[in-house]
Amino acid sequence: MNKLEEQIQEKAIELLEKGEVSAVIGWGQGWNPTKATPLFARDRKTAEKLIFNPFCFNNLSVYLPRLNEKVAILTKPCEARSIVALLAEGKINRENIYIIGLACQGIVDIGKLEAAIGSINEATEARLEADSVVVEIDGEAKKAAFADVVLDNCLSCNQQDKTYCDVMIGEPAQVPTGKARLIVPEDADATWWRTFWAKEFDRCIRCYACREACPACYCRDNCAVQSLRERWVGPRLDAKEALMFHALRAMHVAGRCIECGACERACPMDIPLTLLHRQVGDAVRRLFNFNVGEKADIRPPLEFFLKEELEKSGR
Amino acid sequence: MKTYAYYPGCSLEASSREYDTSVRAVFNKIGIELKEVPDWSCCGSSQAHKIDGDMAAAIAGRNLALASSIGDIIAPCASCSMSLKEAQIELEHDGPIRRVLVEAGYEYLPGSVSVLSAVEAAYQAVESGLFEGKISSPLLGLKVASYYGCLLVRPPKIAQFDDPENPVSMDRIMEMAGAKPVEWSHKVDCCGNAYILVDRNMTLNLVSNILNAAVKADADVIAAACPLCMQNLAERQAQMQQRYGLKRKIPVVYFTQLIGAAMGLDNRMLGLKDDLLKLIDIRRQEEIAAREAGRKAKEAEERAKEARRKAAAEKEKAAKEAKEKESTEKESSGTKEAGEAG
Amino acid sequence: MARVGVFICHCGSNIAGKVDVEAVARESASIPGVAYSSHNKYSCSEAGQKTIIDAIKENRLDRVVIGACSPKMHENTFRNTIRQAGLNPYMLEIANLREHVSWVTEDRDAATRKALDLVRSAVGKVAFAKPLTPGKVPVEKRALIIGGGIAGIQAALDIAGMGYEVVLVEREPSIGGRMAQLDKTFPTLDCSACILSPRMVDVAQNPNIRLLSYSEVESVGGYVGNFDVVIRKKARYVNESKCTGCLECVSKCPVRKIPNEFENGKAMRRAIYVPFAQSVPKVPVIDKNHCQYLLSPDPSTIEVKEGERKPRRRCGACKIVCGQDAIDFEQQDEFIKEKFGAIVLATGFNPFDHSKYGEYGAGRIPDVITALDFERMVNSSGPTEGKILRPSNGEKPQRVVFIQCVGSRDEAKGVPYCSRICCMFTAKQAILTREKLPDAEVFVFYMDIRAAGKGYEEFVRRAQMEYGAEYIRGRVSRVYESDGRLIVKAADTLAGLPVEMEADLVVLATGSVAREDAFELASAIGITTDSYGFISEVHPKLKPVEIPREGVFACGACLSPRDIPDTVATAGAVAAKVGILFSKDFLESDPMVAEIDPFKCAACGACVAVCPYSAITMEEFRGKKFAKVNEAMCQGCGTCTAACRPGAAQLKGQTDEQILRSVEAVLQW
Amino acid sequence: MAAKIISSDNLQTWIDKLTATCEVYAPSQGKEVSLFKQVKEGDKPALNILTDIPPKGLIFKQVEKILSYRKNEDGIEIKQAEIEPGRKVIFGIRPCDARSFTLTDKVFVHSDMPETHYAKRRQQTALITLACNDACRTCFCTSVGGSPAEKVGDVWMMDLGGRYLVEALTPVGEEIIRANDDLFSKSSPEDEAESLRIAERVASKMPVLEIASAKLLDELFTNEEFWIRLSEKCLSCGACTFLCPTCYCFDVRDQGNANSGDRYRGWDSCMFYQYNRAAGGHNPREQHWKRMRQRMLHKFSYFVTQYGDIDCVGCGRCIRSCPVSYDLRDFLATSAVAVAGVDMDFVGELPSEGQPRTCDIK
Amino acid sequence: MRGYSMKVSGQLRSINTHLKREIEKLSGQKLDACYLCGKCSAGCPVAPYQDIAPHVVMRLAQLGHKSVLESKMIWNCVSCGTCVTRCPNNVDPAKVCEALSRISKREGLVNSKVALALREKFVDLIKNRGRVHELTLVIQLKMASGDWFSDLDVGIPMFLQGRLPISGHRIKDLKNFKKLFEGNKEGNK
Repeated sequence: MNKLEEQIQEKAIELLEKGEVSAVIGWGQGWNPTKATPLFARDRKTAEKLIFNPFCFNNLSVYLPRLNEKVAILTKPCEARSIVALLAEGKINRENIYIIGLACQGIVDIGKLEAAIGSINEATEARLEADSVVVEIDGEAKKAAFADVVLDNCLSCNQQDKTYCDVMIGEPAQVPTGKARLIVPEDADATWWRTFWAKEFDRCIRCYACREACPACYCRDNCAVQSLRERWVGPRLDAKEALMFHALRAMHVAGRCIECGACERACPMDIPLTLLHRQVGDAVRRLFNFNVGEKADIRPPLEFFLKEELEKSGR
Repeated sequence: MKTYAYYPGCSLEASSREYDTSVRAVFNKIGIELKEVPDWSCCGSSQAHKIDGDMAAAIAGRNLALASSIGDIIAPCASCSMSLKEAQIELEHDGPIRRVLVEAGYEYLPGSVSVLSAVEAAYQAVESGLFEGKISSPLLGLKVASYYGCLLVRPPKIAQFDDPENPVSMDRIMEMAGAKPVEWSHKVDCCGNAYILVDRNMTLNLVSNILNAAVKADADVIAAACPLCMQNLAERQAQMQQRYGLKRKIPVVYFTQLIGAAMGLDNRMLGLKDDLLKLIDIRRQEEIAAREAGRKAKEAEERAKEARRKAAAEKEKAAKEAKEKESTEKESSGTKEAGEAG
Repeated sequence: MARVGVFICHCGSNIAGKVDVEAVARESASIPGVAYSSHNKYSCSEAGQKTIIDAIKENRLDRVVIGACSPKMHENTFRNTIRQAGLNPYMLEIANLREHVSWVTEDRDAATRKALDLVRSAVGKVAFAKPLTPGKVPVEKRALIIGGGIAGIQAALDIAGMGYEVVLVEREPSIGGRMAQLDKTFPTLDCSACILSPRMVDVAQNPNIRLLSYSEVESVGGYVGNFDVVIRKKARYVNESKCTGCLECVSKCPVRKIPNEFENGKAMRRAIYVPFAQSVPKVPVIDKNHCQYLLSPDPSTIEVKEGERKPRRRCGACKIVCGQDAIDFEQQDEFIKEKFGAIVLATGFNPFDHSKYGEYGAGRIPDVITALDFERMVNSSGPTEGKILRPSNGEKPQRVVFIQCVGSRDEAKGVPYCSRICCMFTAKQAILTREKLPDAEVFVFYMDIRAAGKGYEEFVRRAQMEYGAEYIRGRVSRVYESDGRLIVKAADTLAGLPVEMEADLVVLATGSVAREDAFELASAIGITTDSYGFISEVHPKLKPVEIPREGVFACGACLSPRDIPDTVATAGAVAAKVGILFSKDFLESDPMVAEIDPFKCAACGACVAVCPYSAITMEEFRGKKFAKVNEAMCQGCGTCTAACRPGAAQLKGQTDEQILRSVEAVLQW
Repeated sequence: MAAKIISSDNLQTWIDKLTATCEVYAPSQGKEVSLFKQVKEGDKPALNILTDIPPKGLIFKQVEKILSYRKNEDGIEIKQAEIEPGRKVIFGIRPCDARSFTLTDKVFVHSDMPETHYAKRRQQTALITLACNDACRTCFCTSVGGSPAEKVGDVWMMDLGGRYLVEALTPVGEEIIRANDDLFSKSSPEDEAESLRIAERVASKMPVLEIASAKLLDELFTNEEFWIRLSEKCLSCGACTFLCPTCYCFDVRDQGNANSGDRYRGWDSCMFYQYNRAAGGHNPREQHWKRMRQRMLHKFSYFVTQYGDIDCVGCGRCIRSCPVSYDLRDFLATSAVAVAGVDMDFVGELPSEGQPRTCDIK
Repeated sequence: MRGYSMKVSGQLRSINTHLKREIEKLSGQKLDACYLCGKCSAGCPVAPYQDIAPHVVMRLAQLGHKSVLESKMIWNCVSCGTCVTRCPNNVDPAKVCEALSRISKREGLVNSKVALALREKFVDLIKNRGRVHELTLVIQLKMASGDWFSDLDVGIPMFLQGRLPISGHRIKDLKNFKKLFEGNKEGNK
């Protein structure tokens, strides 16, 4: 157990025992050292199982809208913006949430890691050593430079010192530098993108894991895509229909998506969805000069209308 | 040092050389480098487009293409700047003219240059403070009628500069040079262009209207910014006096010549006539004297005012003291009454 | 399976002339779901309606598509028709074969094909229609009138005359509006004040009218019959109930050099003032931007060192002289919340700002004045006490030139419309000039004379023939000063002569423009404006005073430029409309409103944020939050349905499903 | 037929020969995911992996057209969709996956109302099973009635290192072997013994999970607290069901209009809200914990009651691919304790803790 | 000040839409946008010295009346832009005059030979040298007008001051420059 985890557990136990919250949402150890799993700590015993390491990839704010109790939530700096975005939309009540910000040194991208050292399903131990990730598989320690296997999002992290939280645990770490997982050619035009997405979405099995893992996709059960009446997405399983679903989702989360990449990490088919959302996000930033998750008192830009925007559009 | 492409135009090579030299001298002095557009050709002026609009745009566009490697263009001649501006608007979209240019081996990149008249460029320089500290001998007291003519500000959709009915940029420039711009009625009236050769009577009438208006406004000098205006206004004043009732001759110069004079530049580059240089001196002396007198009068008035103020204050003080005395007496009697009632 | 009946109307030759209606009726029969189809010469006629009713009964039809004219025209007619046949009136869809097809299509075959497509689309849509029932809402029988000009005054008096309560809100310290600024009125040359003042007094004395002057409407919520309005009563700093209107305070105010808005800035007023002599209410207002007392710092907020005296407020002369102790510097803006059943907009117009006319000096030449300046000048209570004088030197002008169409019929200046009143007021002003200055010459430059109105043409002719105003046809190109006089450059286009004329006074007949600042509440009230900013009516001919938000009406020049008779007429019309509304105790609400499926609602609140009528609120039921539409407030605009991501918000009668089916029906063939 | 031996080299030849006569599907490692892909002559299948995606979809298609309809003059014409003809072989299928088909067969084939598309395709397809030489971290087939060397399918094989022990289990299997008899040699008793040893070793690597009886689990139905806590972190997506070899729920949807269109059958997931939504909007499993309960009880209780088997083969894919790393074994362990009436502190504990960790299947 | 002589010959029988459309195409102006208020004529500096006023040019153009092609006004417009600046309907009468003069030349109805010479000589000069040589232009126009003696009081001093140099510049790249004159021959027929 590292020092950070000690502090986390201490804080969680304090909150629980004082009765300030009924649960602390954090991460626990999953079935494999490289797999953290969300953990709802409701007492001292479970709170002692809380962990935090570079494998805690889940965005926990996805649970907040469906809870009706006062909870504490552990959050990485970047994903705190999800909470802000939910607050902005009035989906959650600030009084019901105690936000524990965690200093984060970067989260491992399992895809990058497996590309570097092979399958890690059978890992027996995983740890960070200096600047590299060490995974022990079958008694053999496999190493990969941390910067090479860190999530793309972490490479451009600028949230370290402005985490939206009630309490911050740990010291801000240095932002790793490394290469993006997928480099879009500079001259990528519509045709390139069309071909690219046609190939990627061909894999989609429409399990909707992306949607369910997304904090902005809180419609969940009522998602327009699965509407029984108006069939926005047809029954066939092909890239076209999948694109319709993903494009519809991208439009629906436009201006609300923090581009955390939870959808991409949830995808059992490894479809690079963050790319899609980043593109839509860029458009939102450009058109509305709006950064999602920055302010809790402004509704998402596509949900209201300013007269100046009409004037700007020249109509 | 900021660099502009410089497009002199045909007249500045010949009949209006002093405009050319004064523009170069003035801009050089304020730290703007003018790079002559290599192998420039005529802009087409107001005649070419009457024959064929596309051809006119093409020959003007050639100059834009040649300038695009240097940067924004300064074209001192109003007619040139207008022709180039018009062509530039045409060239911003992909059309037949751009194709003709390409076929002849000239390429214009949309948005690569913008065209400025000398007035526009000088006005921008004034706005950004480039003239600060550069005016060594201000043209104090000199009453200047700024004459814009047609093409500096018209048609407004193409000129995109100043108010087409009451432009003020040249007046501001003249103020900066220490001169006194006069309000007058014919700032933007047409001088007849090159039509002196076509319809003399008409042009002379137009010119006389302008000159008479300037004289009526009691201007010392007319500042112009166009070689054609200059020729029309300056060269036929003797005829005007004879036939069109012009009361007196009035010097007409390029506005850059006046700025140059205010900056103390060598008159060999400015080409101002001795009469005008003398007039400038005379006006300056008069103005300095007038200002001195004004200052003294003001000081005297201030002193008188101060004295009045002091007297009034003393009077008020006395009155107040008297009142306070009265009220304290009243108060004390009031307390007494209250005490008794208690 | 639905049993749809399709009825194609010839509309005489309106539709049948371009569309093969028989073919459309024949082909329609094969559209899935269609159980019956026919065509008829005039479906809206009594006989035509009877055919429809009979066909419905005979063929057991349960929904109907009518291919005819615009639903704007006859949707209600046909709803009643099918109601008579025993169907729910909303099981109807109209395919607009006239405006959308026959009137706009040249080719007969193409028109027929398009007509059939529209019928298919309507069938596709109506197949998913559901019976709808209107709701009932009570009516609050009080009217709010915004704007106290002649329009607002007239509407207030008329509505109050019917026995209903009226609140009249005026942003200025006095009612009266533009009409109060005028000297005489055309074509009768009545004194404007003489006919207006009695009405203003009536307003003040009418027990059914509550006048809130110096007040503005802050927000409007609610819906027809039940508007919730917040009115800001701006601090007047004078207690209205104590003030007797003696105006002693005004005469003692030392701040004297404030341009008087009522005099168009051409005379001065004080910091405490009434706008004009006949002001109603005759209670002065302190202008907090100029009052020395209010501008000087509040001593209680100033910290001073020990031993130093606190500075005192400056002035306060008005408070000292007021015998009634009516001056109250502590007054604050007051917010009044009221409920109303109807709202009347009577916000008037603004004169065109002639600074856009550089060729006429753009306001820099003192002797070039506007028509409103002239009205005040020629008025005996105006700045020159009724004398026509040159502002530059106070001398009588020898020649007065009027220029018409300044800020009218000028697309380049953004006002392509005709302001309608300028021809007439120019003639009036020409007459007044000749009356007051018999020696002066009067010239009027015009483009066309538009004198349609009772006695109007005669009035203009009188100006020319009796009063000797010289009319010259041609737009003035330029006005400039020369040697202390004005030079007017124009052309007499009829004679073909250039005109260069000296003048002493030029009066610009400035047109009317919309008062856009009056509608900061626009979206809340539901106002839509035309491209010039004038309020759009629902229908220029048939609903000239209704605006798209139900229960809100407009009259006077806020709708478009108009003269006093028209303004008064529309005010009367509005009163009648309000009367009709108030004659019922309950209103039927349009059932084609939004509804939110609580099962589908994700409670994101996007609909609440976008609803322009604040008709949606968040509710909670058994721990689940969801959005709910107040059907009476909903105007059926559909904004929420567009914002709703899970598709929970649906417009009844226009559900996503219906729209998709109708689109699909067009696309499948 | 007695067991035979085939060398590794001949195995490849065998696959190549099979491709000549029928469609052969075998595991393949793609860049992003591993799955069963059709093998062309010369392709080397990735026999050492448990694919990310089960072979379920080869027989029970994720989406398939079942009929088309078209309105014409005579009325409505309905055309049943044809099943692609030709024999298929799924080569190198793991015993757990092979076993999943026998479970699904109970529903779709051996029932009063057979599912024709599935049944027909199943009949066309031969399974050549490859027993496991190793167990994954997520494997638990032994706890649900299977075994790493279970003899299931038409042909059974086991890698003995450089050579494979092969045994035909059905007449179809015999035919497959007979067709290429020359590639096989006779096996020795030692080979059989070796295979048993390997099976024993692999089985011992897996956790032994106690699974409560169907009846007891059913009684747990009313223990809402248990289900709520259990499903707290579940996102209610369909990844587990779509990657489960035994999940067979489907939905039928039309695409088209009143005049013509197609009817499709596609996988559905009981984890989806819409799965349970009834006409009129009522939803008996509106909360996701109820759906989780349905999934678990269906697999471990209802199916057992109805068909006698647990509807889970222990492949562990649901664990591997879960976006929140939910471990099905947690449910098995905790439910076992819960039915015993113990309090619920244990939820979230990992039953496999302390079990031997294993590596890639070699 | 003189009046416009308004000498318009002919009679109006119908509207020559062909000519009207050609004017619209060549000038790029919508003729019917003009409502003949006369503001262009009122402001035009040269109109008082011409035969018909600009608004009459506009009216005749609206009618497609051929007489307009014979007018002097269309030749003597100096393109000062006053009309378009003040036009309430954003119409540019100067462009209409320009279009009319081109048609006028084609139809052989030129009223002002000197104005024609001015523009043609001017363009010829550019075409041959790339730049304008003022002295050559003046001499050529003097030849066209036959008015040799006015302005000698202006010209001679200028010449003596060297402001009208005898030789002028020729641009270097004349070969490509000339292509600009040919390139568009088709477009402007």
